[in-house]
Amino acid sequence: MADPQERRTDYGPPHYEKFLPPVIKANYGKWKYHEILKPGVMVHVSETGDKLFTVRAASGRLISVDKIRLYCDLADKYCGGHLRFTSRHNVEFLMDNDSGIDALIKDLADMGHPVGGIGNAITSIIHTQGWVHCHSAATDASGIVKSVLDDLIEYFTETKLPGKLRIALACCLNMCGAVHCSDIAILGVHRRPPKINHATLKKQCEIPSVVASCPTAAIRPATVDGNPSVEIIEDDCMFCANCFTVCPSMPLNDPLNDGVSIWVGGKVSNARHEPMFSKLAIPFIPNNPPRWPEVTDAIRNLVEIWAKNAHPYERMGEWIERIGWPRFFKMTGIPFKKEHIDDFKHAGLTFKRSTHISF
Amino acid sequence: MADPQERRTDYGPPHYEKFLPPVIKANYGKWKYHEILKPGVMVHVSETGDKLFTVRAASGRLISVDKIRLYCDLADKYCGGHLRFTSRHNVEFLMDNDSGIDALIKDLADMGHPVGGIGNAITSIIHTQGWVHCHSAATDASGIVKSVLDDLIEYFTETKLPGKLRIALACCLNMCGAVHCSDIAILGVHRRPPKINHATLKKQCEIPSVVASCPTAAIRPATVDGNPSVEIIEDDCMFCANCFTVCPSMPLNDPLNDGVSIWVGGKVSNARHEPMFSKLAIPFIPNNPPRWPEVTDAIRNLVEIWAKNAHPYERMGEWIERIGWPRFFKMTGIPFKKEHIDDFKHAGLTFKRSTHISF
Amino acid sequence: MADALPKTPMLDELEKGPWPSFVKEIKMAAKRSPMSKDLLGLLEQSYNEKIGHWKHGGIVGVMGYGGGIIGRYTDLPEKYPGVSHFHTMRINQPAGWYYTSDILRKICDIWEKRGSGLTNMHGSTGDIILLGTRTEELEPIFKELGELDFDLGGSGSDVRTPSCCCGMSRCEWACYDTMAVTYDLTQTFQDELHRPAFPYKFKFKMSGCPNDCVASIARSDMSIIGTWRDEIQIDQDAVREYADKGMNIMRDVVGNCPSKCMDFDGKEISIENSYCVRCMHCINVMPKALRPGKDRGATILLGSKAPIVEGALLSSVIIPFIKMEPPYQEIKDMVERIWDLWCEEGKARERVGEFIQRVGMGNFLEECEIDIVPEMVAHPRENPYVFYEEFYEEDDGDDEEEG
Amino acid sequence: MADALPKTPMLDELEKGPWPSFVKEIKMAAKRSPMSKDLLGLLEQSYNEKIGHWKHGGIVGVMGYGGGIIGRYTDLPEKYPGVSHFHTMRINQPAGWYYTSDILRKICDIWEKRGSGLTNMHGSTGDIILLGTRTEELEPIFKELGELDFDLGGSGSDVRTPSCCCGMSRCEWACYDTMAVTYDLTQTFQDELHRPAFPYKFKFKMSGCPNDCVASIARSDMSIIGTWRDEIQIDQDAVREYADKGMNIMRDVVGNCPSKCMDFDGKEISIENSYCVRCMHCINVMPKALRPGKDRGATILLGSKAPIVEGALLSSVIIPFIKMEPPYQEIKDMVERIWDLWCEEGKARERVGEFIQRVGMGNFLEECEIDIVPEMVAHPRENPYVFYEEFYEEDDGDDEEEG
Ligand code: SRM
Ligand code: SRM
Ligand code: SRM
Ligand code: SRM
Ligand code: SF4
Ligand code: SF4
Ligand code: SF4
Ligand code: SF4
Ligand code: SF4
Ligand code: SF4
Ligand code: SF4
Ligand code: SF4
Repeated sequence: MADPQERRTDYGPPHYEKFLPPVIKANYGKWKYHEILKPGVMVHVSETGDKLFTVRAASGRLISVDKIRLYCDLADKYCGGHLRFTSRHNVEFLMDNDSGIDALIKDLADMGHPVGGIGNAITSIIHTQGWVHCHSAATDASGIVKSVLDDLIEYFTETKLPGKLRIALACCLNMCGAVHCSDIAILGVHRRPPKINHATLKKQCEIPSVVASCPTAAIRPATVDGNPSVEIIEDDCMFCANCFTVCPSMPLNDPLNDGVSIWVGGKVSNARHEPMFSKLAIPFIPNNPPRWPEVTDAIRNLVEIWAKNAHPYERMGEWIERIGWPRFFKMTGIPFKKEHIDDFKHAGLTFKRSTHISF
Repeated sequence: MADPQERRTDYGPPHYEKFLPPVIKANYGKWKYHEILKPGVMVHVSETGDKLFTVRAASGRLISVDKIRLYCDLADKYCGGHLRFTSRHNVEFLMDNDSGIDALIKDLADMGHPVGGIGNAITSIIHTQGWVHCHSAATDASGIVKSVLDDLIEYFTETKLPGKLRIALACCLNMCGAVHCSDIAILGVHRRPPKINHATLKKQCEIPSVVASCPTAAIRPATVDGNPSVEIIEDDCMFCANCFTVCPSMPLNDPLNDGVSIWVGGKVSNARHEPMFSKLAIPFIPNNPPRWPEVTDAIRNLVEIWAKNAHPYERMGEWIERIGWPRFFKMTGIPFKKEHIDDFKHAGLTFKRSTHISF
Repeated sequence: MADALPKTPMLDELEKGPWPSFVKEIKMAAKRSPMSKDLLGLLEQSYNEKIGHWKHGGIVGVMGYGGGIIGRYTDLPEKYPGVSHFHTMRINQPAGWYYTSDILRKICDIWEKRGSGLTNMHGSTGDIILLGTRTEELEPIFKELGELDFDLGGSGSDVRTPSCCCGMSRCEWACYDTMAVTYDLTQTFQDELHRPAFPYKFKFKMSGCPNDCVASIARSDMSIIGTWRDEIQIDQDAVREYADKGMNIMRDVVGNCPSKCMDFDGKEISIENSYCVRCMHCINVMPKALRPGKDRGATILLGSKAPIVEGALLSSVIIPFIKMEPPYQEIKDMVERIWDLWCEEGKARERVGEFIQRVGMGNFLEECEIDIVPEMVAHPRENPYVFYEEFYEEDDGDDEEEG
Repeated sequence: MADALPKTPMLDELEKGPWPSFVKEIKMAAKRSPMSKDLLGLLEQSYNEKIGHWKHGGIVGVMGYGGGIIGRYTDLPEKYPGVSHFHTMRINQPAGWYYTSDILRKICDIWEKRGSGLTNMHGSTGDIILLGTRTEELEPIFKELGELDFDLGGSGSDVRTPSCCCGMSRCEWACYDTMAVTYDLTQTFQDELHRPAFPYKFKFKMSGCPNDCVASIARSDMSIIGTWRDEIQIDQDAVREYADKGMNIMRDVVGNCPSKCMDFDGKEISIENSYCVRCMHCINVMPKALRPGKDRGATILLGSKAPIVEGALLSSVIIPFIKMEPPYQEIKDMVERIWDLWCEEGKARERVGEFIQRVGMGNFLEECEIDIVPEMVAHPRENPYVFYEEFYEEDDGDDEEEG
C-alpha cells in the first residue's frame, strides 16, 4: 500500500467545466427560454441566439460498462462526445443543432432505449437496490420498476398526461428512493416482527442500543436459553426495521410476508401547491416476481383515473385534494381500511376535523 | 337532612317546552328565512307566515338577581314573559310582532344594556372567572372583557365589519373559555415556575401523581429540608399549571409575572374555511388593572386592520391566510419573536416547508 | 347598608363605559348580601395586588351527587369572612336557554335568600352558574330548586351539562331538533352526569347546522352537527332579488365557495351538489334564496378539548351522516360502547380525544364497532408505520391474527 | 463464456418489454465478469424465494477515508463465490452529471478490470455507483480513479455527496449557479465528507428555482433553492402569442396561481408581485413570456429526510432570501455553526431536522445566530406552551434570564 505521506486524498470530484459541451460553456447562464419540440426532445434558446437541443432517453440506471460505452459511441457520433445524466437517471444527449436528432433517436431505439420523459409525461422511476444489493430489502427494486415502466411506456414516449407524474420506489422503510414525496410511490414493507437470532445477538449487537433503537419501545432485554438477548412485544412492532439497522441479528426479511404498499399524491416542486407527502393508497400487495402483475395493474389504474379526471397541470395530489379522498377511494375502487388511518405521532392532525363532507 | 329513600334526584332540567313563547311553539321547525332589520334586531319568518322578532342585548354574564328581575320586567312588558340567553351569554327578547321593538331598545339603553351583536359585528366576549372565583387565574376575566368591549362598543352596536368577529378570554391555560378557536383570544399566562410549598406538599399531594402530571417531565421527587417533596427543572417548565391542578402546593400565581397573551385567527364555524385554531400574536402583556390599556389598544389595532383590509365575509384567520403571516406581522407592527415559533409536539408541521414566500 | 360598601377605587373605574358593568352588578348584590360585599373587597384587593385570593378548590356537594358544585374558599377568610366559603353551583339550564320571567324570578328568590345573589347567565359549558354560597346552604338550595324542577349540572369526571343552539325553535337552518336531542341525552345520562365515574369529563354539544353556534366542534367530546345529504334548495326568483338589490353574487357567494362547486350566470345559481361540502356559506349569505336540502340529519364528531395537557383538539368525524330520529338509539348505543372502552382503558385525566390518539383511531373504531370510512380522515396516513395485523407462518396456509 | 450463464427463467421474463432491461445489463456484464455471473444466479434465487441474500453490511474502506464504500457479502458464499464480497463504491459525480465519452470510457475500463462491470448511473444521492467488488480491489480502484481526478463520495455519518440540478448550464430559470455552489461546497467540506464525525448523515442539494429538480426540499438536510425578490419579467407580446395559439390563459395560468395575484384582461397579464409566492407555475407554462425577476438569489431550508425513525420531514425555511455570490462565506459560516451545535448536542442517529424539533426551532436559531423572521413558519404556534425566558423576582426591578 502506498505511503500515506504521499497519498493524494480529498481532492473531490473533477470540475464540471471540463465536461461541458462548447455551446453550454458559451451560453452558461444566458438561456432565455425553451420549447418541447416533440416527446423527449427540447430546445433551449440563448440570449445570444444559440440553441441547445436535448434528447432524453430511458437509461435504466443499473447499467453495465458495455452500455455506458454504447452511450459514449452515440455521444461521439452526434454530440461531439458530450452527454449527461439527469436527476432521475435518464441519459441526455446534447447538441448545438438539430440535424442529428432523428438519427440519434433511431439509434437509441435500436439499442432498446426509448426517448421521452420530458413535459407532461412519466419519467423514469427513482429507485433503490432491492435484492440486487441491499440486506434490508422487502422487495426487489429493478424488477418492479421494469415491469411498471414496460406497462406505462406510452406515457413516457408521449406527452398526453395532464401534468408531470413522478413515480418512485424504495425497497424498505429507509426510503432511499425518498418516495415520501412522489405522485405514486411503491414501498417495500415487512409485516412480521424481527426473528431474533438469540445465538448471535449478544456477539453482534449492543443490547442497550437495540432496545433504544425501537421507536415504539417494543424491545426489552431478556435472557433466552441462557443467552443475554432481547424479546419483542409483537403487538407493538410496526415493522420499521430500525432495530435491524443497528443489529444484524434481528432480520425482518420474510418471503411469506414481505411485499409492497402503494402511496399517492406527493410532490416536490413548489409549482402551484406547496410540496406534499405521499399518502397511503394500498396497504399491501404480496411480492409476485418476476413481474408483479398486481402492482402494475394497481398503478395503471391510478394513472389512468388521474389522467382522465385531472385538470390541466394538476398533479395527482392536487387532483385528489380537489375531489376529496372519499371520492378518490370510490373512483379507484380501493377499499378504505383501518391501515389508512394514521396512528403515528401526528395522527390527530390527519383526522377530519370539520363537517366539510360531500355526499 | 332528608331520608335518601324519599329524596328526589336525577330528574334533570325542566323540559324547554315549558318556556317557549307561543309563536315558537306554533312554528317550531317551520322557520323559512330571516332578515336582519337593524343592529341587534332580526326577524324570522315562518312557512305559516308567522314572524318572530328578536332583540339581542348585551347582558354582561356576571349579573345579579336584581338584574335578572329587571330583564323579567322587560320580558313581561314586551314579550309575554319570554326571554332567552344565547350561547355567547347575550340576552334575547322574543316577540311575535314588531310594535314594541323601539320602546324595548330604549328601556334597555336606559338600563345600560346596548343592543347589537347580530350579523357582521362583534358580540360579547366568551369568558371565565378570573379573580372573581378561580384559584388558577393568571389575570382577571370580567375586568378585561369590560374594558375591551367598552372600547369596541361601536362594533357591537353597528354592523360595519367584513364578517363576524369572535373574541374570547380565558384566565389560564385550562382555557375554560375555549379560546383556542377564536378570531381574537385573550389568554392569561404565568411566566414563572411553581413556587413549591415544601411544608404542605407531602400532606396535600401525592408525589407520584405530581411528578406524572408534568408534560415536560420537569418535576422530580426530592427531599427538601427533610420533607419528602419535589423539585422543578426550571428550564423545562412551560408554565402550564397542570401540576397545580393536581397539587395545591405548587401555585404559579405571581403578581409580577402573570399577564396575558393575544391569539388570532381561529374560528369554529364551517362556513367557507374549515374550523381553525387561534395562533399566537402577542406573547405577553403585563396585567395592568383596572382597565388593561395595553390590551385594549392591541385588540383595537387588530380589529381595525382586519376590518380595513379583509374581503367581505372574510374572518380574521381567512384574511391572514390570504395575505400571509409575514404581512400580518408587518401590517400590525407586532414584532415576530422566538415565542411565536412552535416548539411543542407538532412543531415541525408549523414550520414553512416550501419556498412559497412573497417579498 | 349601601354606605357600608368597601372603598373600591380600582373597581369603580369599571363602572364607567357603555358595556354592562359587572362591578355595578356586584355592588347591587352587595347591598343585601354580605357575601357579595366581601367579594367586592376581595376583588379590589386582587386588582391592587394583581393576584387572585382563592384557595385551591375543595370537594363539597349535595348528597348522592358527585358533581355540580365547585368548592371555593378565600385565602383571606379573616379579612373577608363573607367569602370564607364561596362555592359555585352549576344548575342544568333548560335546552336552548329559554325562560319565562316567572321561573327566573323564583330562582332569583332562592339565590338571593341563600347565596350571594350573583350569577353567570350562563357558564361557558352552558349551566346556570350560581356564584358563591356556603356549604350549609347547598342542600337547602338543591331542595328548593328541585321544587322548581331544576337539577344540578355536571362537574368532575362525568358527563357535563349538554348544551345546544336554539335550532328548530328559531333557526331556519336546523337540520335536526337540537333541543329535543339535548333534553333526551341529558335525561338518558342523568346517572353519568351526576356521578363521576369516567377517566375525565365528557361533554356533548348539539348544533343544528355546520355554522355550529354552540362551538361544539371545538368544545365537546361529542359534537353532533346538523347537515344534509341531498341538494341545496334554490329559489331562483329570490336569487335574482338579491342580485337586483346589488349583491355581488359572483364575488361574494360563488367566489367564496370552498369546493368551487357553484356558478352564477347572471340569472340563476347552479350547484354541483355532489361536490358541495355543506359549508353553509352560500346559504348564510342568501337565506331567502338558498336552504339546506330536505334529506337532513347530522354528522357526529368526537374528541375536542382545550389544550391541557397534550394540546387542544378539534372534534373529528366518526359518523359522516346519520338520521336524527327519537329515541336516537343508535347514537346512545354507540356512546355506551365508547364509554365502556374509554372507562376500561383510558388513563386518569385522559379525555376521549386524547385516548383515541393514544390507542389509535383504527383500533378505537373497531372496538366500538363503528364503520371505517374515508370521510373520517383529512387524508390517509403519510408515515409507513402500519401495524399490519396478519402474517403467514411457514408451513401454514392461513392468516395468523396478530395484535 | 456466454453459455456458462446460469439458467434464469424468472429473470428472463424481465428481458422482455420496451423499457431498458437491467437483466440484459447484468447478462452483458456477466459475459466477462464472474461477479456479475454469480449475481445473476443469486438474483434468480431471490426471485424464486422472494427474499434477498445479502448479509448485513460490514465496514470496509480505503485508507484515510471513513466512508464512500458500502460493504456487502452474500449469505450464500459457497454457492456464489463471485459475490462473496460485493462492495459498492460511491464515486463523487461531477456537478450536474455532465461527462465526456472520454472520461466515461476510462472509468469503465477500470471498473471492468477490477469490479463487476455493473454501475448505477447514478445512485439516488447522486454518486456514480460502482456496484460490486472485492475488498482487495478497493485501494487499486481508488488509486486509478484518482488518476482521473475522481474521488469517493460520502457514506455513514458524514456530509453526503452534494448534488444539484443542471441550473445555469441549461436552464433559463436558474436563479443562481447551482453547479458552482455544488462544486464549491463539495471542495470546502472534503474533510467532513470523507471522515464521518457527525451524529448522522448530512445532505446538501442545490436547485436553481422553486421547481426543485433535485428534490432538495424532500431529500436534503440543507436545501438551497433559487428564487427572486423583484418582479416577474413579462413579455406581453409573447403573452399574446400564447393566447393566439389557443392557450386558455385565464383557466390554466391565472386560475392556477396559488396566491391569486395575477390577472389577464385578454391582452396583458398583470401580476401583483408583492403577493406572488414565487411558485413558478405561470413561468413554467409560458416560458417565452414570463421569466423570474432580476434580483435573484436563494431560499435556504433545513432538515428534510426519509421517515426513519421519527417520521419523514420536509426542509423548512431558515433564510428566506440570500444573494448567492462566491465564496458563499455567509452560508459556510452558518453551516459551521449549525454543525458545531448539532455535533455537540445532537444524539447519535439524529438528523438535523429531528434535532431542531427536539431542541426547539427558536433555541436552535438563537444558538446558530440566525435571524428569527415570520417567513420561517407556516403559522405561529397554536398551543400556549411558551417557554417564557424572563421573569421578575420580588424586590428586583430587572429581568431575570431563565432557560
Ligand atoms: C433534467 C432535469 C434536471 C436535471 O438537472 O437533471 C429537469 C429539467 C427540467 N425541468 Fe424539472 N427536471 C428534472 C427533475 C425534476 C424533478 C425531480 C424529480 O422528479 O425527482 C422535479 C420535482 C418533481 C416533483 O414535484 O415531484 C421537477 C419539477 C419540474 C417542474 C414542476 C412541475 C410541476 O408542475 O409540479 C417543472 C416545470 C414544468 O415542467 O412545467 C420542471 C421543468 C424543467 C425544465 C423545463 C426546466 C428547463 O427549462 O430546462 C427542464 C426540462 C423539463 C422536463 O423534463 O419536462 N421541472 N423536475 C431533471 C429531469 C429528470 C428526468 O430525467 O425526468
Ligand atoms: C343566538 C345564537 C345561537 C344560540 O342558540 O344562542 C346564534 C344565532 C344565529 N347564528 Fe350563529 N349564533 C350564535 C352563536 C354562534 C357561534 C358560537 C360562538 O360564537 O361561540 C358561531 C361560531 C363562531 C365561529 O365560527 O367562531 C356562530 C356562527 C354563525 C355563522 C357563521 C359565520 C361565519 O361566517 O363564520 C352564521 C352565518 C352568518 O351569520 O352568516 C350564523 C348565523 C346565525 C343566525 C343567522 C341563524 C338564524 O338564522 O337564526 C342566527 C343569528 C345571527 C347572528 O347572531 O348574527 N352563526 N354563531 C348564538 C348567538 C351568540 C351571540 O350572542 O352573539
Ligand atoms: C365555570 C367555568 C368557567 C366559566 O366561567 O364559565 C369553568 C370553571 C373551571 N374549570 Fe373549566 N369551566 C367552564 C367551562 C370549561 C370549558 C368550556 C366548555 O365546556 O365549553 C372548557 C374547555 C372545553 C373542554 O372541556 O376542554 C373548560 C376546560 C377546563 C379544563 C381543561 C380541561 C382539558 O381537558 O383540557 C380544566 C382543568 C381540569 O379539568 O382540571 C378546567 C377546570 C375548571 C375549574 C374547575 C378549575 C380547576 O382547575 O379545578 C374552574 C372552576 C372555576 C371556579 O372557581 O368557578 N376547565 N372548562 C365553565 C363551566 C360553567 C358551566 O358549567 O357552564
Ligand atoms: C445506494 C442508495 C440507494 C440507491 O440505490 O440509489 C442507498 C442505499 C442505502 N441506504 Fe440510503 N441510499 C441512497 C440514498 C438515500 C436517500 C436519497 C437521497 O440521498 O437523496 C435517502 C433518503 C433521504 C434521506 O437522507 O433521508 C436514504 C435514506 C436512508 C436511510 C434513512 C435515513 C433517515 O434518516 O431516515 C438509511 C438508514 C440508515 O442510515 O441507517 C439508509 C441506508 C442505506 C444503506 C446503507 C443500508 C443500511 O441500512 O445500511 C443502503 C445500502 C444499500 C446497498 O447495499 O447498496 N438510507 N438513502 C443511495 C445512495 C446512492 C448515492 O450515494 O448516490
Ligand atoms: S430502501 Fe432499504 S432496502 Fe432499499 S436500498 Fe435503501 S436501505 Fe436498502
Ligand atoms: S421493527 Fe421497528 S417497531 Fe419492530 S421491534 Fe424493530 S425497531 Fe421496534
Ligand atoms: S380558565 Fe383557568 S383560571 Fe379561568 S376559570 Fe378556567 S380554570 Fe379558572
Ligand atoms: S407548570 Fe407545567 S411544565 Fe411547569 S412544572 Fe408544572 S406541570 Fe411541569
Ligand atoms: S348552528 Fe345552525 S341551526 Fe343552530 S342556530 Fe346556528 S345557524 Fe341555526
Ligand atoms: S354550502 Fe358551501 S360548499 Fe356548498 S355550495 Fe354553498 S358555499 Fe359551496
Ligand atoms: S430546478 Fe429550476 S433552475 Fe433547476 S433545472 Fe429545474 S427548472 Fe431549471
Ligand atoms: S409565480 Fe406562481 S404565485 Fe407568482 S404569479 Fe406566477 S403563478 Fe402566481
